[in-house]
Amino acid sequence: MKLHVLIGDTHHELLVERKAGGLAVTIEGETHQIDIGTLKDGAAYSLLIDDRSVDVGVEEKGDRLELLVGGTRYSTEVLGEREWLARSIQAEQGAGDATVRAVMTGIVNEMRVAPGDQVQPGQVLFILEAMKMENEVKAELAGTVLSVAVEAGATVNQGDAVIEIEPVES
Amino acid sequence: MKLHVLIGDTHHELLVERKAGGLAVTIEGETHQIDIGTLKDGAAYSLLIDDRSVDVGVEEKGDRLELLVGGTRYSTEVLGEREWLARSIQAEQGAGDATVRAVMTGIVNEMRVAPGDQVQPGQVLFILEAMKMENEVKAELAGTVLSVAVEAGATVNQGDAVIEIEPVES
Amino acid sequence: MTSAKPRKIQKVLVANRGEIALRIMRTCREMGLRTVAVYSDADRQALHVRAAYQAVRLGPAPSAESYLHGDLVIAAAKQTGADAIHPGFGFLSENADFVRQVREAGLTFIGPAPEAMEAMGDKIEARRRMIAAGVPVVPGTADPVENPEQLLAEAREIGFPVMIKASAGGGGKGIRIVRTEPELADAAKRASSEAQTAFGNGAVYLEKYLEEPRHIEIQVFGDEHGNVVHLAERECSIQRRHQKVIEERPSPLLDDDLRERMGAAAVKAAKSIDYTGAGTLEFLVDKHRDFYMLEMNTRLQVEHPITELTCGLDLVRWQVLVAQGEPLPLQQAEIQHEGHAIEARLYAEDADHGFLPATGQVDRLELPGGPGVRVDTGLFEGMQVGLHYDPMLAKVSVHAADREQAIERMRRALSEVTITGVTTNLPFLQRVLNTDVFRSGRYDTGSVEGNPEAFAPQMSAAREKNVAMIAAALAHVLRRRRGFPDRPASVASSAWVDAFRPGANS
Amino acid sequence: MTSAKPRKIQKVLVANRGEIALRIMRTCREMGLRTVAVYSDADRQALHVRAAYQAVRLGPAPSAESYLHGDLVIAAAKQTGADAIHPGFGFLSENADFVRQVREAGLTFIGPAPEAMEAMGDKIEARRRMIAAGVPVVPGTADPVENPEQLLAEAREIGFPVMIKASAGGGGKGIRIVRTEPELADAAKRASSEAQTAFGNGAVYLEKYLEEPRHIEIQVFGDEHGNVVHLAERECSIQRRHQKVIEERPSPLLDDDLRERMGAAAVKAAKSIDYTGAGTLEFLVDKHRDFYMLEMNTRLQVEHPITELTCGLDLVRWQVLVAQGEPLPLQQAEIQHEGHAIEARLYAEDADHGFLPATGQVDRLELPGGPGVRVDTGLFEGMQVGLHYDPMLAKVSVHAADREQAIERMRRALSEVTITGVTTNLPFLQRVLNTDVFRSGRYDTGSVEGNPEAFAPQMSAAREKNVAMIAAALAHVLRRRRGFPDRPASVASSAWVDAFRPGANS
Repeated sequence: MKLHVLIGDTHHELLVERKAGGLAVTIEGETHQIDIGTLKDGAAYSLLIDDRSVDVGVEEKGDRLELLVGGTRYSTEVLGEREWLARSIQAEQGAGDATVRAVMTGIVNEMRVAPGDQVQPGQVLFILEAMKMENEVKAELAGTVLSVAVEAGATVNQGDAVIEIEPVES
Repeated sequence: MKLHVLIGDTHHELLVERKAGGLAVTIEGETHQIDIGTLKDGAAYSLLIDDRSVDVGVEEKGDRLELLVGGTRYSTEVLGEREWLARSIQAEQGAGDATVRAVMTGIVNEMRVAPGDQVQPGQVLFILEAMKMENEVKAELAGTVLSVAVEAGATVNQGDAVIEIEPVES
Repeated sequence: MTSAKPRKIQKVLVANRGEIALRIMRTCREMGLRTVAVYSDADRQALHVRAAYQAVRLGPAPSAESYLHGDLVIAAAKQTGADAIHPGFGFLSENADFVRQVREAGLTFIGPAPEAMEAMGDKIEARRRMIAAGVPVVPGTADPVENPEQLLAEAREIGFPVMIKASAGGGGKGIRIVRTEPELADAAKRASSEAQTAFGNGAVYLEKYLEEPRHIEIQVFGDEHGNVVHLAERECSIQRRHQKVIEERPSPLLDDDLRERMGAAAVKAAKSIDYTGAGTLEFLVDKHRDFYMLEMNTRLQVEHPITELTCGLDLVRWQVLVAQGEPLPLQQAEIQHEGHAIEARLYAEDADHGFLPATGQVDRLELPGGPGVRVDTGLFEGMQVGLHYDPMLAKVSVHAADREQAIERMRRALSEVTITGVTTNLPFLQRVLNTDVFRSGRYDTGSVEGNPEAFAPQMSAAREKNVAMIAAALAHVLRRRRGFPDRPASVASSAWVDAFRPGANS
Repeated sequence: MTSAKPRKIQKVLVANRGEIALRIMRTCREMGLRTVAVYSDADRQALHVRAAYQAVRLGPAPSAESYLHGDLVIAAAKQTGADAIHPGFGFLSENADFVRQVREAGLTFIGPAPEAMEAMGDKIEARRRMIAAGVPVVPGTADPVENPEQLLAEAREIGFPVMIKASAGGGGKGIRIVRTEPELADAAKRASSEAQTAFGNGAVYLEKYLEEPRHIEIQVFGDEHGNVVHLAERECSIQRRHQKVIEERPSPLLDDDLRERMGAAAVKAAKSIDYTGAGTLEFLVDKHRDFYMLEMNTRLQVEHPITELTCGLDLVRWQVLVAQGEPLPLQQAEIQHEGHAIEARLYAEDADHGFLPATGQVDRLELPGGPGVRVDTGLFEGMQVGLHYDPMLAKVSVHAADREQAIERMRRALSEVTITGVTTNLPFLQRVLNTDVFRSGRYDTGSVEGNPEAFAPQMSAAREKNVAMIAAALAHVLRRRRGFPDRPASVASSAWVDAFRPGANS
């Protein structure tokens, strides 16, 4: 089967086939023999790629798979052929409004903006606290605050949408 | 609820009750407050008995529970009131024929008896091999071999019945 | 100094959690002492509860309602018949009022006297005392700075860059570096607010920010008989957000002469306050190899294992002996160090995204072993890593014949760690050990933040990226497959082959 | 002795499995060498496969079709471009023919020359050589005993009790103690049959059975430049079924004089055969403190960690250096030992029922950590412990300032082990450490089997029995509860309380 793998935002294509009683993966014209050993389903696998031994840790985060490979953490997403096509079409139609998300799970200590406010890049929008560390969450673009999802004192999970900004056309 | 606990062959009675939002176990008139923490369901628990901290490892072996508590391994069986009654009645009706079981998982290297043989206590019945160690399995009582379940070369699992002996009345 | 009668300790309540509570109980147990754990509702399954002889619940997960609640801790000691309390580090460990309450309750506090703690606990007070004792300190304000005008005036006098620091506390909280005048006011407000939250005291002061400084500390030990010795240095300059990440001993910077002079200064500082028990003098050493005392931590230090590895001593055992009124087991000349030790701190944080703390449940856990590796951790499979406590999950320490072998041993040890379910800084630790700046030994406290590209993930290795792609593709298919109960996951490789039969899940 | 040119090794194939394969790879990796694992179908998920740079399947689970198959091992080395083979212990490690094949294939064998291996591999041949070199040996037959008549005649001459031992092999296999004439013939038959199965050679010989003997061995190291040093002794007298269970260093029996004399004898023995690499001379020391050489193991020894802990050296690193043709890194006078080390071997066996081997899947696993503890193991959660290989699962080693502290540290470390799913000798190990006979240091190789009651489970402690009863009752109810999908297991204590509501599951 053909699979599309996004590492971060970079797109790669893979072909996965059964071959000689095992699995073969082809990347950019090069084919590798693969053997998989399960250490804990959904969490840890031992791979032999050709004869090279690699441990892979897996964390399922929504649609994405976070992979730990040889000291590097990769945020990946895997799509089938049809899913990839649908995604490509969506991308062409342009991005929606800018969403500011909670970068970690924590408590919103202080909310510095309200709907209607004009914000500039680098401006502190709210303060997020976890494990006694305060972190300033800043605007990445200029625009108008459309909505604010939580009040100061609320607990948010990593990835939650907190503020919607309508960008100013530059 | 009332439970009957066999440790080895020794019988004990316990009363388990909900009390003050927790569990209470009464043994021989003494009541203990219990708090259970699960480390891995069916395999490992952390108990606080009154305020004493004890780790318990659990292995389920057929009807028996093997428990690892503070450096000692206990083979236990737990019965409800009705099961205990049924067991008591059975015991009074006397034991059946003597069954010689495989003391470990292994290969029967050599079978030294056949149905009809007379055996004496201490006589070697068969040789069981595992991990390159040979172990002699001996008769515990005098009698006549009724049946032999496996041939030399066969693999047996721990607890499998291998030989049935009809005891000689002493 | 008093010459108290020996008080034999029988049962120790450890007023802490996680790896340090376990660490302390390990020694107590080896000394034949019974141990009492205290725990919050978040920690019922924790290793420190399981390792203890007895365990007492303190309260809900937030520290203020459990581990910081001194009254509950003392009540737990009374209830279980403990005759001593070991505070570990953090929480109540540097709270002089708590020490007084412990003593009033007739219990032994395993740590320094409250007077010594107070003398060093307030950093401004500590500066005054150290200047008086002739120990060099970093130029800065002698008192808390109270208003913006004073702040600006003092900062101008010291000269930018300056540091704003919380008078109470430690652990990198309430610290801000300010390089230009316009940033000053807002930075002071944030530092003060953070200090208020963390320590209940918003007072801040100013200090000269040294360029290319190394953070090197000296371990000291005092007893009630007036003896004070030092156990040499620990190099702690590899930091992120002012938090130590990797420590080593000996420091690549120090020679015997500088070590001797810093050790003597540390002993002088400790003697000036009649210090008893384990303490650490933190110094900054600048590029001219001049050293300035920063502060004294009046407790056991997170990174104490590297000292234990090179000198072969058990510092917690020494703490207990001193608390019993016994003299230090060794004289200065009898303390010898062998080889090189490194500690790496595994944090629940995303090093690739601003070192933000991470939470989650530990799904798969494997820890390193073999020669020269020591692991101190409260981690176990199934553990919930939450928001309430410090994000440090484990300390991996190694000991080897020399620095190069120690670095290779640490790389090997870290390669054996598997942890999924919680994002950790493991990849970051591995990268640090591979950088030229670390391997050369020529680094300072600004190296990590000053060379972001050197410490950033290297995505370029084509082979490793291929591995990630292959793993992603396989994990994706296996994950989909789990949705079908008639196709159970299996450890056999052949089962996976079936998952990729033509048309399956495509 | 030859004075070969240094051969720099780049990639090492480790022809073994389990903890020792992992142990060797750890050092290789720290030395910057790439590693190749070989594995049978039973070991695809094993830690040694995962730790290696490359891995090659040998064949099915039985050793004869995988780890003992020298041709496959050499082919795997060729295929992966390995230039050296480390055999570990067991399997091919003392097979001189294999060593010759390795050398003929142009590869370096990390171990002694085949001639030295042959000189010591056959115990009868080894006896002859040692007598010639002036090293004391145990009285016994010089040749294999071929028929029952000769057996009886020789046994009468030596005097009962006698031991029947296999000419090949080791590890307690093919050994029988015979105290009276009538037992002799059957015991010889069984020993011969066991030797045939284990080593492919049924030859046996007779030896005087010493009373109250201690099994004490000396670690030696030789290089290609004629240097031989010893790394002092290991005390291995705590045995069951002639298998070592707990080892310690220094031996409680030895003083400096006896250690020096035994060390000198060991060096003399090794020099007499131009020995290179790591080797161990096993001695029996009787109650008169006279020592007799038993045999030489021409390989790394299971219990080498306790030597590493007290002398601070990495013996595998030394093996690699010697195999490269380099001289030994240290002279005899430079080798110093510090403190006391103990190793405990965790076996998959039921110590309460005749030490029978056990099998199963590891369900929950927790290993000890903290100061002074070293763990060498191939264990992981989910691992299948099968019938095919040695039942040793893990080695827990400790290092402390003195013997008493080391014993307490080992007790502490073992208390931290959790393993369910496979029966182990953990309770037995814990009992040994508590016995007077072990704690006194006055034990011999017969102590365990001679004092069954001292080493048997103590069921009498009422409190512990109560705990077992309570745990059994709870585990029973929780297990039944698992049958009901609408009542899922939960980690919360409150959920268990519900399980015991009136009428539930009763």
